[in-house]
Amino acid sequence: MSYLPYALAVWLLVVGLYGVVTSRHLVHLVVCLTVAQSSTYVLLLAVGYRKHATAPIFKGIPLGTKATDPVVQALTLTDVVVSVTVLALLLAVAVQVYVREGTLDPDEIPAVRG
Amino acid sequence: MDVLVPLPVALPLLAAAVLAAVGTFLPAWFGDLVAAVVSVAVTAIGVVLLTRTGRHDLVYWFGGWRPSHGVALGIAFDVDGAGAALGAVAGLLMAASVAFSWRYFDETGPLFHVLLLVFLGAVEGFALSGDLFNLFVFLELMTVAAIALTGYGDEPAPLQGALNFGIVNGFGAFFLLFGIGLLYGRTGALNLAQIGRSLAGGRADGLVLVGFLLVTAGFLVKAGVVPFHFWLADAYAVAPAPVCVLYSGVMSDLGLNAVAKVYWPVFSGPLAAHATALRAILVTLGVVSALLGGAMAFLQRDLKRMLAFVTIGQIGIGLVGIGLLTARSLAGTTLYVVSDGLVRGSLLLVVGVLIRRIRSCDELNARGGGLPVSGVLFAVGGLAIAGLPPVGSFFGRALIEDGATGGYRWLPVVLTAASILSGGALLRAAGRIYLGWGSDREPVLGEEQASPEQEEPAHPPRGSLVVMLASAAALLVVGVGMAAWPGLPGKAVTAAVRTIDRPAHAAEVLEGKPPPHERASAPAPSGTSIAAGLASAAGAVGLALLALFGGLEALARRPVLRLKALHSGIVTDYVTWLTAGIAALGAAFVLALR
Amino acid sequence: MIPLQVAAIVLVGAGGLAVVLARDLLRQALLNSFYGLQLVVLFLVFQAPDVALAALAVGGGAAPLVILATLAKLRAREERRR
Amino acid sequence: MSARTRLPLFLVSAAGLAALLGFGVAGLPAFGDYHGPYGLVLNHVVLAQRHTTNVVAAVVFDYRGFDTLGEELMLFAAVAATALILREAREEEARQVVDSVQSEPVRAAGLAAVPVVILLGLFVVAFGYLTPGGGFQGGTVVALGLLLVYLAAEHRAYRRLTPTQVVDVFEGGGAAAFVALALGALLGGLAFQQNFLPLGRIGALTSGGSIPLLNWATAIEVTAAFVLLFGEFLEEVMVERRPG
Repeated sequence: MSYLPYALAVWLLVVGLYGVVTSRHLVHLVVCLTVAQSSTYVLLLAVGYRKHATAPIFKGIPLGTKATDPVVQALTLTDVVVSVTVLALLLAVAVQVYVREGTLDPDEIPAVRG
Repeated sequence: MDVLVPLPVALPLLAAAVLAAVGTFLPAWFGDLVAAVVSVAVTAIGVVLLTRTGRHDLVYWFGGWRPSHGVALGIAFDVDGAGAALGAVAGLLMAASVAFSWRYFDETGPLFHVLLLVFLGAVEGFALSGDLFNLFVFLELMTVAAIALTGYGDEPAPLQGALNFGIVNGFGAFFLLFGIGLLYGRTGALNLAQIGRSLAGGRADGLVLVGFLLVTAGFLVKAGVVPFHFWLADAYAVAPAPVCVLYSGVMSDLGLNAVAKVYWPVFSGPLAAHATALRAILVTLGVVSALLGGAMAFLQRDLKRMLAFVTIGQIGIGLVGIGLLTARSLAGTTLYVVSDGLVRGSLLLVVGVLIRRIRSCDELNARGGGLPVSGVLFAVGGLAIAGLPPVGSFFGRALIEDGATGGYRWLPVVLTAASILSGGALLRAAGRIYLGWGSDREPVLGEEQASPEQEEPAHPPRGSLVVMLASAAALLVVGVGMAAWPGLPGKAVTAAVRTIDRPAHAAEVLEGKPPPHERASAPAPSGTSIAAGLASAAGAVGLALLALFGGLEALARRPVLRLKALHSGIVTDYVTWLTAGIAALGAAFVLALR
Repeated sequence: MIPLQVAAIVLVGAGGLAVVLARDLLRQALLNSFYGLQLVVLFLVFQAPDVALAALAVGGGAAPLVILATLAKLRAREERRR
Repeated sequence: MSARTRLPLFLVSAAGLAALLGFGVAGLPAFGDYHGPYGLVLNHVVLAQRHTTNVVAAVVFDYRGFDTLGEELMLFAAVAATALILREAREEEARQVVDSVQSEPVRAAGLAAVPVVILLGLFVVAFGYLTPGGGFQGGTVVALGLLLVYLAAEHRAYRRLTPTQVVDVFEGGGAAAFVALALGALLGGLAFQQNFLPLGRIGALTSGGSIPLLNWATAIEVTAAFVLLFGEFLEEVMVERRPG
């Protein structure tokens, strides 16, 4: 039971991968990519959690109160920003692909290959 | 702390932000000027840093947060010889690229230079950082800038290359971050030296193995090692030539360098007992990359795509050097990737000249249509890629090959075969394009890629052509001429000896203790490696001539087509290969390293 | 682990699966913003309010907006093609 | 690869990957039992060293401020790139724009919400280093508030409110300010990004040295970045809705 949060992280990564691989539309694919990325938020925050601890904000609580790890929270903040920037960028490229090629099915987009 | 250390990152990023803020109010040449000045400055700083890393690393704590009692509170840059050299190379490639693109695009807004500068800053940060999460940040910054630069077309090719780049590299970064989460949960540290010190006492259990797998896989995606390489060729085929210069010359090399940069301080402790098995796995991976890259390069007609596979092949040879797990072979890889990165950058600029003149970089389309000067540059570059002694990268390859003792005595033969394929591909293209040899029909090479719109050939002004060729020549001269720097191999080995001395390195980073100074020497290249180099060059020429006049039809058609069909350009396939590759590599780790 | 945390974990696991399995794009976009809010709850019970706020602003605001705008664009373009 | 070979290959690999990841996470301390040194030390020293009650903000803007610098530039570059990619393709034709909301009461209610949301965002920014929040979270909220103008009022009003060139200046300027503050310390003989301002009284808005400045620089950049981003995507939709 005490490994459930880590199992969730594994689950989200694999499920996101599954969504990407089976996707037939680039917008769908990019959203699945963000689901896979959310696995890293869960893993980082779960790793830094401590039982019976408060958030690492010492406003109105005495110093030395048991608090969760602030570093993983800072890392996750960065990760959230990464996620939204990559989402916007890939969707912009997808819009362009659609305007030029008229399809967003990964199997049908004209491609350089071979 | 050396005040120069943060500048290679800070200058380009500040310039990018300022240029974005005020660029639209200023004339177009302003962006060129800023980018040129910054990249030259970054190159100069890189060279100065390189000269200062002779006896110790340059450790820099951002915000002045030095570690207290061995616990790092802030982020550190840890500049060693390889990092400083790659940083300088990145600046030089960027300078050449900016000079080259001065009149290259029909129109550029300030945003092109903004993105180039961000890319440069990210590259520098990735080369110099000594903090695992900070590496992730700069890896992502590189990816974000690169997606946009890849889509910045100089020809109306499909944008699918940019998407494949973003999606596959995105997953690479998630795997890396997952690995970071695992390691942080075990050690409570992000500084590479501190993680390593914390892991050193323990054994290689599941967390360490999987952490190593995920972190390495994240970097191997960036480096373009088989089977994580699929996105790379698509991105090159689409990205403008001046941008490919940066990808090929430094981005892939940095991914590779990161593997060594993380393995030695972090994992070499717990994995020390399994060095034999690990060596076998990494060398195998490198050999497969080298051979597949060479073979695929030989089967291309699009020159940018050909150079993409040449890059993959050469990164494979570099991975062999890292995978042998000795200081000498590691030094060999550093020399090899630095020198050949510059040569590949030069070749891509020559391809850019071709694109600018005849709007195509298709080998068969351009038959007999090249400038003689570029032909000379291209042929010299091809021979350098093949590894002709005593040209630049030869010394690197010799260190790798001479380090292959014991059960690895067969390595020179295989690396020679890989070099013959890569060099042969380039020389074949040089013969066909610049001398008009061979025919302009070659069914085995397949259809023309990325068919450009039929446009009139452009006749760029003489002045801009001179600048373009001069920047290509400059890169070639530096890359090829590195061998003339006396004692360079010895310096590289000295630096590598320090890299692999984990406890001393950790004490240097975390406590500021100066490392023991021992000057190592590099043995002169052995007869075997000289013979291998000569055989590679001769073989490449022979293969090129055979292909041009003997006909390619002799090649086994069915396996060739099957190999090419794997590179389908479909991103869902690539993600499947990525998953399969990680699962296979992980299975190998778990079975062999326990 | 407290029951609230277990509940949030299970919900997020189901929410992620739902986003991936939704084949209709509009439906997926809505499920995705719902998933974003589930993550906010998870981060709160993990005692990470800063991250929860960021996830709320991004997962509940910015990301769905960009996705919906993209879908609107694609739909309008498709209609014009016909 | 055909879809029929892709799925089995993926499923086998994904099962292997899941097993590997499971093998990896099994080595972690049980949920809640973590006590690594990094965060533990910071939780104890931040108040004394930084006078900042929100430890996460101190980590983001000071101890690991260099990560944040990279992150700022990432947002900046991604938005600049998105604008580049979208503008490139957009046809340069005159646009007649249709307002999205026609109903007057909805419009009035929406517009009334604008100042509330923007104030909320500014509040989240301002107290970000004392209580949960900060430049990124607050900046996003402010941008969403400005976006309400678009949703409730009309496209033209949004464009008037956020002319692209001005937003560009703020976006680049915010990112530049972040780097420039870091370089400023260097010029003063300190380490890159080292604090050079008085730390102030614990719990006050002026506490934390350079953290408030970095916080506001971030807020400006993030607001501008999201305004630009929303604007570009909405413009894409508007181009299509033009009659004819």
